[in-house]
Amino acid sequence: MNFELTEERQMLQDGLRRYLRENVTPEALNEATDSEAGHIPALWDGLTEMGVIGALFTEDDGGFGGAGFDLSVVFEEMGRAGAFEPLLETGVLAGGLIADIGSDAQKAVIEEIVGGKILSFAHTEPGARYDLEHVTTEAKKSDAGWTLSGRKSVVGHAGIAEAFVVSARTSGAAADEDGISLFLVPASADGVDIRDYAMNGGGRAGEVTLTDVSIPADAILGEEGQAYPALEKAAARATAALSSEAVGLMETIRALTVDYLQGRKQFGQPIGKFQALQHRMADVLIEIEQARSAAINLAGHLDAGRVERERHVSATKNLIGRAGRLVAEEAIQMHGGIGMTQEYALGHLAKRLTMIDHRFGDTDYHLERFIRLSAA
Amino acid sequence: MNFELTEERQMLQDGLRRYLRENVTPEALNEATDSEAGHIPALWDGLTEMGVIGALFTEDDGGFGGAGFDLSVVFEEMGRAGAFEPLLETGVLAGGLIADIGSDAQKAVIEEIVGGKILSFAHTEPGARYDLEHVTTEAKKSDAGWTLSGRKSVVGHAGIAEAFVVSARTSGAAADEDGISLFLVPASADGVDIRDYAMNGGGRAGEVTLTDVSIPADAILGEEGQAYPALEKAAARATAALSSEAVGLMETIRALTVDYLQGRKQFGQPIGKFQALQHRMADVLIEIEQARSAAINLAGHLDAGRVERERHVSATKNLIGRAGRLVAEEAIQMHGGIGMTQEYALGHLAKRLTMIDHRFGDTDYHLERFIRLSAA
Amino acid sequence: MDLTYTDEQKAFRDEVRAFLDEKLPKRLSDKVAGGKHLVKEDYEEWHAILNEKGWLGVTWPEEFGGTGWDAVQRHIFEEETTRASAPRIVPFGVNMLGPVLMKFGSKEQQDHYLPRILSGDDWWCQGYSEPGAGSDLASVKTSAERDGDHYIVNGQKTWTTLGQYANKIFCLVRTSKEGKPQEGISFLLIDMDTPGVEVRPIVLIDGEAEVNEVWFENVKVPVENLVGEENKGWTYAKYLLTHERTNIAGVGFANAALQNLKRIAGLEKSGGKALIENPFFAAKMAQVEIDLMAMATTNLRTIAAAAAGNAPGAESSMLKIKGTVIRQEINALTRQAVGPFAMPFVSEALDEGANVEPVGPDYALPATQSYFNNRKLSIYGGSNEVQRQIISKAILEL
Amino acid sequence: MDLTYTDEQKAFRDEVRAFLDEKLPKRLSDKVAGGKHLVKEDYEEWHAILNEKGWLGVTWPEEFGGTGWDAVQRHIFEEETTRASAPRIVPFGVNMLGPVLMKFGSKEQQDHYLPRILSGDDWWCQGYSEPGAGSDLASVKTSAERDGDHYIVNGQKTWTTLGQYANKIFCLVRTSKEGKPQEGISFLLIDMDTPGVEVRPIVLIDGEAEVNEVWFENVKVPVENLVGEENKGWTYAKYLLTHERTNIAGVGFANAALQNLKRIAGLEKSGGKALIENPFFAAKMAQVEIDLMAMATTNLRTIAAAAAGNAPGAESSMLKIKGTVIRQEINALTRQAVGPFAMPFVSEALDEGANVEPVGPDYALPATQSYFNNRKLSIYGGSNEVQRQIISKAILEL
Repeated sequence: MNFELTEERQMLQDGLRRYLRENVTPEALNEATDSEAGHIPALWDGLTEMGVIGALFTEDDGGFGGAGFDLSVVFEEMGRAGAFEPLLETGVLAGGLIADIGSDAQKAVIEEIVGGKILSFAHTEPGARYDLEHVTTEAKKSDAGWTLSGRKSVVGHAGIAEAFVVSARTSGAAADEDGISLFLVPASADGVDIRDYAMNGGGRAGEVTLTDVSIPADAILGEEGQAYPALEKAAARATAALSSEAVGLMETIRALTVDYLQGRKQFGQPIGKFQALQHRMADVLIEIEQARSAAINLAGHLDAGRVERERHVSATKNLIGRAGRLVAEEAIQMHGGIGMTQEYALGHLAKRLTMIDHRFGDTDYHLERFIRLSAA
Repeated sequence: MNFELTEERQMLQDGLRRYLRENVTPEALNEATDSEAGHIPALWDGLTEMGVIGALFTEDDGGFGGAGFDLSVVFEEMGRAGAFEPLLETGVLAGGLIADIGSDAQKAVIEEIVGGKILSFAHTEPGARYDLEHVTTEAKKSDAGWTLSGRKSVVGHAGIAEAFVVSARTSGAAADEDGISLFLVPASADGVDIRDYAMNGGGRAGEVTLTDVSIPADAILGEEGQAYPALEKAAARATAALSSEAVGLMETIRALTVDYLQGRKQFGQPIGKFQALQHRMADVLIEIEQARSAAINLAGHLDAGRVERERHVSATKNLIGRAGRLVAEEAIQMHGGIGMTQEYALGHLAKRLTMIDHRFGDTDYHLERFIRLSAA
Repeated sequence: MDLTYTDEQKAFRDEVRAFLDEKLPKRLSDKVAGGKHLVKEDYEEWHAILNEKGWLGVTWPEEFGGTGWDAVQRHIFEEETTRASAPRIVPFGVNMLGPVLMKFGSKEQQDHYLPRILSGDDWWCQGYSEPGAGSDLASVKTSAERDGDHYIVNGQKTWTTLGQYANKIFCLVRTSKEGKPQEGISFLLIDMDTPGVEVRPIVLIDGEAEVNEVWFENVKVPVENLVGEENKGWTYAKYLLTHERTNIAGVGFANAALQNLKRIAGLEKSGGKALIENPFFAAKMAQVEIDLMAMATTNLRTIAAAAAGNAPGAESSMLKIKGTVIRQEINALTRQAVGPFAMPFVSEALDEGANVEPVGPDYALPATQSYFNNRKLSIYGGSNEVQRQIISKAILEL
Repeated sequence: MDLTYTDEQKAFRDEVRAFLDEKLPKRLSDKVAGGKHLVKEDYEEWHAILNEKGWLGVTWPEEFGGTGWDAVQRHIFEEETTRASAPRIVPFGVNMLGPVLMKFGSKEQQDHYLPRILSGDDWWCQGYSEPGAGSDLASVKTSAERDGDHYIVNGQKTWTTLGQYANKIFCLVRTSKEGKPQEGISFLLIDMDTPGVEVRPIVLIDGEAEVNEVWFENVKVPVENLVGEENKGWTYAKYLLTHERTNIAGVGFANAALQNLKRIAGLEKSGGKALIENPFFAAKMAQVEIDLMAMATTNLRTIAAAAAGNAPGAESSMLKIKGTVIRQEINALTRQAVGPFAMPFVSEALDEGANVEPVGPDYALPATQSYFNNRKLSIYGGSNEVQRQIISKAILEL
């Protein structure tokens, strides 16, 4: 039993924290969301240079990390800074899936990813909500290879991705686990249309419409129709990453709120002297510790058997959702009006934290799933 | 729209409050639970003399009240005093059912009830939990009339009841609404066995075993197999009574807690000066107001159509359950150790309030039922 | 005890309904129901319609051109207009300044300003809060120094809702630094066209800019714009705050939001079933509906007491807290209901005629926006913490 | 980062398990698992078994006859004994007084008392709280006046758990009224057989009498029973309170209670289905289980830090609060689970050999009893309010 970071991870954490502290400001984040890029390109380059993307892949795949606790370290720091680079889409989802089930030839792209190439993951569909197996996008075999048609929603950083990992159905009905396949699709392919927009909580995403998109036969990842287990695993890793990002967000929100309670005076004294706020703050702090423990539990079980892993996915995401709501709402409430302004750093962080509950299944979704998995 | 009591009810309330304040003490309640009677006989006589039992019946049935708001007034005061006389069993359940579906001949007993005769309602069975339609006690036709066999659980004041209204199945399966009949059974009938015990929250109850109990043909109340609607209505009225009792209990708990916060000193000042407690007390007060409104809503809808009435039954019981738990737990917490002692008045009141959630369906049972009824 | 309206009240309700059927423009109710952005002209249109009927001065006595309605009638009006998705009445002139002028203003001020509030000639905004003051309203720093027959005003106000539309602002200003903070405050009416007044928008976390900062730099205000006596402004301010508390529970808004939530939960599907059939989600919806049913009765009890002439005490604060908790919970559930489409932020889609298609269902963006925007409910108008303080003071008497 | 035990720790765990398999009497584990009343002889029997193995002084260094275990070993021992439904170790002698004597007691006191704690010759109880003091422990009123080579003790202690079984009591007494309240307190060991000591039971809301009042009337205590220096008792008292905080999270108890809850929810039927399949009930159970999974890790994090030599700060208080909230929630759900049979109160059914049949299922009465009894968890050992104060002081530094 050991809760210390390894030396390598400690160095990564220290370096990343310093780098992000020096290079990310609330203004830069606001501007980035409104920019065409939807992120801070210089920051992405910096992260690439630091090897942060490489930390998300195993040595075998061309990185130097890839374990659950590597994701934790990286995403907690991203959360702490409130940053929204295409790290999850590129490094965990698209890249992670290629690393997991791609052929050796396909895995060649990981070197480019580690070097800064941006990919995204086009999976969720308009009526899917959080059901991972809900895929109606069609992939038909053609002479040239495959023809894809369908629509994908809220695809992170869609506007700047050079390629997408796209899920499509090669057999079965909309909600079947069987019959889902994954394809590597260049963003420049004919028939790929992207409607790009800003996101609550920062960054950009897009609706991706695929109209008879023709791709070669070797663009399929893994075996035809058998992608579901890999999808579930990628979602588990993404949930671990988001949970750690949430913990990072909570830490910064905590620090801002503590500062505010100490510095802000009302009725002649710092508002942190008001016992009602003190006790509520204590409860907030307890839930942040719970969130941290939940994130650790998940990171530590990513390589466990399927049921144990997924039970931790759902337990953690449920707790993160509840803690996240409490932390965001209480921080805004304790700040009062200033906490509601876009100018002040809290707003962005609180929104980003809140939006994490809308990614890969919300509090209730995972509570129900936890019950199902526990009964299994 | 009018939230004032009528002059008659105001007088009843004033008189009853004064009478109970003068005649009920925590010591007397503790002793009563341990006594054979399981209540305070002198108090019962006093209530009878004041006409409190008559207030639970309509003029047509030989009383002078009987409306929802009559129940409210009476049971709120009983709750305020923490008293546990057999008023619900006699006046609302057994008596109420006789008044509702009894023949004129059977209704003659109401005069005796108003005069102090004690009855009880033997309905719930060991595996029934809160399902009103779960009846397995059998009633078979015999030459002499009916033969009853079965077991009834947690029958309030069973040990002192002179007679029971007993539910039994004359046809159908355990969970059918159809096929349930009600019978008037003297406690002295052969084959009626009672195991009497004390109750959490005060008073006594018993397990009633019926072994081939023979009763005459005219002991059936209403039509054979058609008792369910009357059962549901009686449960609705009992829920209204219990909800008002809960409000009364909350009021006294509130008063005790306010007194304690004002009088008890710690760290050199009244603990009511601690803002954390002040704010929690404010939340408790808000929920007590909510509970009062919920009780009013139900009392005002007892004569509405079935779905509207039952929707209010479940809404009110759910809210009372939640508020009751908060009020009881917060009051004990704010009192600290003293709140956990049997000697101090709070303990009994908090337990009694807590136990109301175990009568006629708990918080969750009614939440589920509210959803079902709302969809109807 | 009687939970139903009297025949007279029912008739009044029918009258309000008939009026709304006939006069409330569908264009406006569609915008309100759809969570679209309302602009100045929308509010002005609705004010004019109400004023024509004589129903704009809802809380005003008849002598000043108001309705003269009692508390129950006002409640019915509020219930019906919310149910019909009418725009709200902009409260700053009608419900805040109006009552203060009627009680403390000079005859000249009443004659001049009150009709202009009803006619829409003036759009008032509020200059109460200052940066760093929060709920501590008495810590007014904006100064008004007497200079002949003018005051020279310097300072800054904040959280001025819809200040960008206003031509007038009523302000708390400091005219004396003697005594307690409450003692040197005056209540001043200021023309926003006066040189030295500047309005700057504050963008909130929902991306909207409906509140503003208002800056005063050597602004000359004629002394006849003082309401009541110099240094007595705190009395008038408190009176205004009491009046602001009408409809503090927001039962109508909560009901409308709950209906919207149920509609969305019926449309959204999870695991092949409508969200409304998911027991966890249904449980949360039912719980808040049950709370709302009880609060509506608490609200009616307070209204009935008010109609009978009893001044509400801690009850207002209880209603404020429970009302905001319920509305915020409904907002949170609605945000939850829309799933992944809570994330896209295409604010232009809420502008009338912008011709921008929403991403996902059209109810998604307003759901997220309302959730974030309504975090304000528990902060403004006396934060819920201040309300808890009022309640415990009233009950504990410590 | 590694969430699993080392091979060495696993081997230790297996050793504990083997010991429990062999030595824990089934009679005792059945009583604990069934929520039955444990009496003095039960605790003594279990203490003797542990002592024979050398495992009674769990927190003690080897030089005093203790185990010398580190924090992780202590945690494993606690986890395994709770899982096996062993009786708890009565903490007053072993975990409270023992460490104080080791640190502050004289050589004579150590030599005399420590072996007697392990052997069971002495049963200690605690004389900390006084009526009306609550969490304000420093407001000690019980006086000890020096009279030759004795102190004369007068006053009253309360909430003395299992005082009815004890032959010794350690007390905070006031030996001086000078200075701050903390400054005049001394730590005194008192023989309960001394004339003038009287124990009176306090019946709690669950009907049980496991706590007591202890009265002192001119009780003569030899001066050699003073621990450490006169008027320095507050230092020792605080040291004791820190040690009392071992296993503050109660993860083992919570796990056992959760297993019991799941078993009951599998047996209870509602609407023809097991309660465990009811989505509302399942949701509440799952939520508390998820909270417990996280808290168990928070607990391990704190233990690992302690094993690495870091003194826990606000973490203890956080664990105390979350631990009690979780256990109380499990207790509340268990009470809810048993339905109408939560009401009958047949306390005798919990006595061994009383031959009284329970009303309803045998798990019903213990469910209600535990719910009411465990309301104490958030009150004693420093109320949760006091813990919140400690946390906010540590973090806000105000």
